Amino acid sequence: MANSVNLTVKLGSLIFKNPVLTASGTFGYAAEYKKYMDLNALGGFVVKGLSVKPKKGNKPPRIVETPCGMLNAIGLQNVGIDRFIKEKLPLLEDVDAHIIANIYGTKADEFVELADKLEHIGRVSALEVNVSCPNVSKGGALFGKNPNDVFSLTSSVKKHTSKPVIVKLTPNVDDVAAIATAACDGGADAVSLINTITGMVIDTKTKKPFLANRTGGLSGPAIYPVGVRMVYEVYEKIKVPIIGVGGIYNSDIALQYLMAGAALIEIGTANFTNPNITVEIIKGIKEFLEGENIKSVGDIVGIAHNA
Amino acid sequence: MANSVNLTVKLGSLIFKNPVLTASGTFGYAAEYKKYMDLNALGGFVVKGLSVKPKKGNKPPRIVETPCGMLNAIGLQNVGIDRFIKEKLPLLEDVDAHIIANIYGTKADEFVELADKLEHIGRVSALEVNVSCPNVSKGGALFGKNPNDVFSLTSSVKKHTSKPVIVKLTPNVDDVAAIATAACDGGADAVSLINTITGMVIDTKTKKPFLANRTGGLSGPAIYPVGVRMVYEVYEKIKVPIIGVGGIYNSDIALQYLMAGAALIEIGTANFTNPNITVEIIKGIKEFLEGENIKSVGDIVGIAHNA
Amino acid sequence: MKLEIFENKRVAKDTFSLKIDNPALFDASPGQFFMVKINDFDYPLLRRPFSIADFNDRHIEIIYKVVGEGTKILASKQKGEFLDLLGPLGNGFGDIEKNRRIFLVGGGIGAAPLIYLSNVLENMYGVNYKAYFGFNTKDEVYVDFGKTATMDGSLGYAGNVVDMVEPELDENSLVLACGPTLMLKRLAYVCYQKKCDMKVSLESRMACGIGVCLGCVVETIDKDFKRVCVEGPVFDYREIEWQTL
Amino acid sequence: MKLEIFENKRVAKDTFSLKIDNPALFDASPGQFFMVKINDFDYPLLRRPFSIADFNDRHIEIIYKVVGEGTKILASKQKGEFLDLLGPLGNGFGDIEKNRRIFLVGGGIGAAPLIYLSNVLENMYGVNYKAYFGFNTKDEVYVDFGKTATMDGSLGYAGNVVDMVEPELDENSLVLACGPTLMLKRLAYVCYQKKCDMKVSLESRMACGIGVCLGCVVETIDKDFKRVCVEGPVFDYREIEWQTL
Ligand SMILES: Cc1cc2nc3c(=O)[nH]c(=O)nc-3n(C[C@H](O)[C@H](O)[C@H](O)COP(=O)(O)OP(=O)(O)OC[C@H]3O[C@@H](n4cnc5c(N)ncnc54)[C@H](O)[C@@H]3O)c2cc1C
Ligand SMILES: Cc1cc2nc3c(=O)[nH]c(=O)nc-3n(C[C@H](O)[C@H](O)[C@H](O)COP(=O)(O)OP(=O)(O)OC[C@H]3O[C@@H](n4cnc5c(N)ncnc54)[C@H](O)[C@@H]3O)c2cc1C
Ligand SMILES: Cc1cc2nc3c(=O)[nH]c(=O)nc-3n(C[C@H](O)[C@H](O)[C@H](O)COP(=O)(O)O)c2cc1C
Ligand SMILES: Cc1cc2nc3c(=O)[nH]c(=O)nc-3n(C[C@H](O)[C@H](O)[C@H](O)COP(=O)(O)O)c2cc1C
Ligand code: FES
Ligand code: FES
Repeated sequence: MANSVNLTVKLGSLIFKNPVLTASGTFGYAAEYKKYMDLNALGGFVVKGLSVKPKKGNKPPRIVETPCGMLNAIGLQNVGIDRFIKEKLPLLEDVDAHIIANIYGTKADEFVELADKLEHIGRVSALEVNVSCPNVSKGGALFGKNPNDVFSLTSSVKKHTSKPVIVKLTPNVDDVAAIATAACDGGADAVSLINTITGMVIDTKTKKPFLANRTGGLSGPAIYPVGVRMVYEVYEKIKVPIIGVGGIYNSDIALQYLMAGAALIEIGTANFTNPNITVEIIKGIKEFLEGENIKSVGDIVGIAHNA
Repeated sequence: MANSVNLTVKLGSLIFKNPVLTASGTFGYAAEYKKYMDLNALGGFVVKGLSVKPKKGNKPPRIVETPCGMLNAIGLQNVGIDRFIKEKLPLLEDVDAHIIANIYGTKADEFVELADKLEHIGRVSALEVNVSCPNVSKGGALFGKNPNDVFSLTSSVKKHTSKPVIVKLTPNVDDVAAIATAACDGGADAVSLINTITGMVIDTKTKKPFLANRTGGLSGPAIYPVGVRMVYEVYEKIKVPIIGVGGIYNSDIALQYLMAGAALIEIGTANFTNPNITVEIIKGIKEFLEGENIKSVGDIVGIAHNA
Repeated sequence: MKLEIFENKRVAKDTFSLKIDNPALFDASPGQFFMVKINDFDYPLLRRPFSIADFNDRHIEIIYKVVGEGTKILASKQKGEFLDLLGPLGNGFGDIEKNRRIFLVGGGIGAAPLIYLSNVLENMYGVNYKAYFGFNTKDEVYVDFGKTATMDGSLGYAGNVVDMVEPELDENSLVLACGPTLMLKRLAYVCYQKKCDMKVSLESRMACGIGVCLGCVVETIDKDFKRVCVEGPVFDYREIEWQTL
Repeated sequence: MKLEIFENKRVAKDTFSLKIDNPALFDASPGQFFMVKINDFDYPLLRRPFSIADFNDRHIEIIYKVVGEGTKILASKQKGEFLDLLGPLGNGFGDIEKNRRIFLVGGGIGAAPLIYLSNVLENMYGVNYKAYFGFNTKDEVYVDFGKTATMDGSLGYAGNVVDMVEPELDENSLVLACGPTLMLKRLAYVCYQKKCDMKVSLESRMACGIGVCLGCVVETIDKDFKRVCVEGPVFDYREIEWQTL
């Protein structure tokens, strides 16, 4: 049976050895996981969101558990693009998996600057543009909620990079397919969804929001039905590959995303509970395909639409 | 300690003996629960969504479990307004708790017709207008996603009823506070939120969406952080009382909603697992207030905003 | 209602018998079911429906198959732990006309409620019946009466239980059946051809079990929906729109 | 890493000692912790951090207090069941300078890691130390060495453990402490005044325990954030921006 199943996925010029990536912010700069699993087993990983300058992030408490989920308000703490390139990337020299840089800013200029800085870094295979951040030039409303913003941001970044550009969408919108379409019109090579759903927990002892930032992003298995639904919706509207993310905790949920239309998937919060989960999910996908006598993982992408 | 805590809540001219209601669609026409609990213990109950004509609902499967939640796509099956008034209401003759009629239609006219039919039914204390339904005159987009639709629907209903009008909001929007504001501008006496979050589960065995309707509404504890966040957001923008609903499974979550700004709360999915949960939550709220030496439940409404 | 577990033991492949102390506060008819809360916290979220496999002064018995997460957790419960049961719910098989040739036909875990039914038929009604049970393999068999069919021929009749019982049925027969939907569909077709009566216990995804969520409906021939938890789980097979199952 | 439970028994009010078979695959230093998966399904979602209360060839011991849902479920686990542990994690108390007057100061469940620390100090380093433990009441006490303070005076010194240890401290003292944040804050103030050293084990909400989520940070005096799970849980008290706690 070995090698009988083809798990490879193409995204533009890139070939991923399997559809499983890790989600930004849940896998550090990847090197941290070397102790716990074989990084080479992965299709790739998306590193923690990078900004032009190092960012300190929000005050604690930053996380709180919820039923089958958690809220986080890390505030995008990161070492900044320069230290990332100088200190973090070299640790991954020997790793045979794609590295995707997740970038964000508060103005379009910052995104462009990040794209420029990464343009000649061969080790970085693609950019994932996190549009779930406040657009300071528009009074702080999220870039990702407005199709025009997403369109223009995507086109700006595209102009400054030759790498595939993935636009990561927020679920906190009326119509995610409209935003995805705007990203594609702007030239996105793929879209990834979903980022976290905004939530709040109140500490009834102190009678205040639990998180210092008040609200946080809901992730974990609780949200997977929302992610699957959005991937399904977007798949009907766009032509470029979709990367599915949100609450993937086991290979059944991973397969649901693929069947809904995701060509690749990202595993986030599940890495916290089980640092080896990605490897187990790859195995589970392979076994499913073998059991069903399906030759290539591509054959099930979007298959739920045939119903 | 008895009677030391004041649990009553006022909504317009109505007085609720405590802030706990049941959510539409999760409590039948209420009489079903007589066997399992004391209906008189409740502040009130919102009955299953009513339409002008009886409605058959969607094909099964209609429900599926998810991590700490469930999806439903009942399709608003109901006996219709006339049979409700003739057959179901009389069963509640002896019950001392407010009955709120949840109404919905596919055109504004239908909502108005329902309001008219209920106008002289004294047993019904208020109307809850479910705007999470497709507006046929606008190509099927939900009423509840468009502030103008919500405004005009609310004002139409208001013109045809003297009862308090509660507008029930969908969470599947960019900016729930904008929709809430539109409802208030239209004359809403209160808003309730949240209705379910749209989701999908795919059956990997059949490779099809599990529900016959494909998508369904996510409810249960999984969604409570989203509901609390939305109540918190809306509380800062409107003056009328908020009814908090979504994932309330115990008195701690109930208290979170109150502290976020809800004057009343509705319990939904939790009734399925524990038919007596509403009574337990009322008890838990009372004990909390006693323990904290708080005289009236009104004193904690919105208290998390003081932080 | 929290009741103490008296015994929870494996009786066949992936199949367990769970005996729970009977508080003797209520009666239960064959075909009725309980909604069982799996853990005393909110996961898994929904209660699971299980038929009554036996019911006497001392114990309520449920026989269940491990098929998913809930039943897997259930299998790990030990004597002395408590389980929260809601019920008995549903209509049950109801009154049985004595002057009929009665056939109990069960498939797989669907044989469970027929065990209690057989006890009641024997002890309360004093009527005769024949029982036919179908399983995939010998390892799965957990009933010790009636005739057995196995798909792989490892025990009894080799093949489908419907084929085994078919020759026995005629216009005077009353079939009382429970099992996988496909088996029941075939059986319904046979009964239709043989013009015999059948009461059939159906399964459906349930959230509440008490008639309020409208989640568990099946389509009936008059193009209406009926709730399996209240109007069922036992239906006259003529009511059901079988193509929709 | 799934390890078998050897014992899980109540040792004081709401307090349990959990002994787990030690596979002898790794070493562990005092002050390090494990991330424990409570159930073998996804609820509760996150692992819970617990310090090592003892560590020997045969067992890993954790002493925990039932404070919420996770610890409540943990208390119901039985000998023979398996628990999934990730660790040992964090820095631990590190090397201890022998020529200091060493004080272990623990509050409530925070005394747990100091038990293992005391064993290592005695057996490996052969150094002397004094231990002071504070509890609310006598019922809560689960340590059998050192001096005890109780807030209600039901055992030992009546009052706060910080007040009990304060007179003993001077410039040559090294305090090794763990306990509730408020107690540690007071202790930090005392150490600051007495110009003595202190290493303190902090608590923080953790998602990953391995440094990747950035959820567990504490603010340091240089206005930076440090991860309790990697740069801690043990910190030099001078590093910490105590007002933010
Ligand atoms: C009236 C009735 C009586 C039943 N009696 C028995 C019995 O005596 N013995 C027995 O082993 N099984 C019985 N079942 C089926 C039993 O309810 C399911 O096998 C069980 O719920 C599966 O739970 P799980 O968590 O292991 O599976 P999962 O697949 O993890 O469950 C996920 C969800 O789907 C539901 N579900 C899954 N399979 C079924 C099914 N076949 N029918 C209904 N809901 C399902 C679960 O209740 C749960 O809500 C009965 C079902 C009904 C409706
Ligand atoms: C490094 C470290 C070592 C610890 N060592 C011990 C020990 O030896 N014995 C012991 O009894 N406790 C210890 N704790 C505290 C212990 O982790 C919490 O009491 C436990 O997580 C509570 O879980 P719960 O599900 O019962 O509580 P819940 O309140 O239901 O938990 C909800 C969430 O909050 C987290 N949480 C709640 N309280 C705390 C807390 N005080 N610290 C960190 N996270 C918390 C939980 O981990 C969980 O994610 C330690 C904490 C840390 C950070
Ligand atoms: C602690 C944490 C930090 C995150 N940081 C980022 C980030 O920096 N950039 C980003 O695009 N998404 C970030 N995310 C979102 C995840 O990448 C992912 O979209 C989301 O968590 C849903 O997936 P999951 O349920 O599998 O975790 C973060 C999520 C978590 C839990
Ligand atoms: C089975 C089911 C049926 C529902 N039917 C209705 C309905 O008819 N009208 C309505 O406004 N909301 C309906 N709802 C939504 C609930 O009233 C509630 O807003 C939602 O379930 C969130 O609350 P919960 O998490 O406590 O269930 C339904 C929910 C469920 C689970
Ligand atoms: S399960 Fe809720 S109506 Fe039948
Ligand atoms: S718990 Fe994740 S970084 Fe410390």
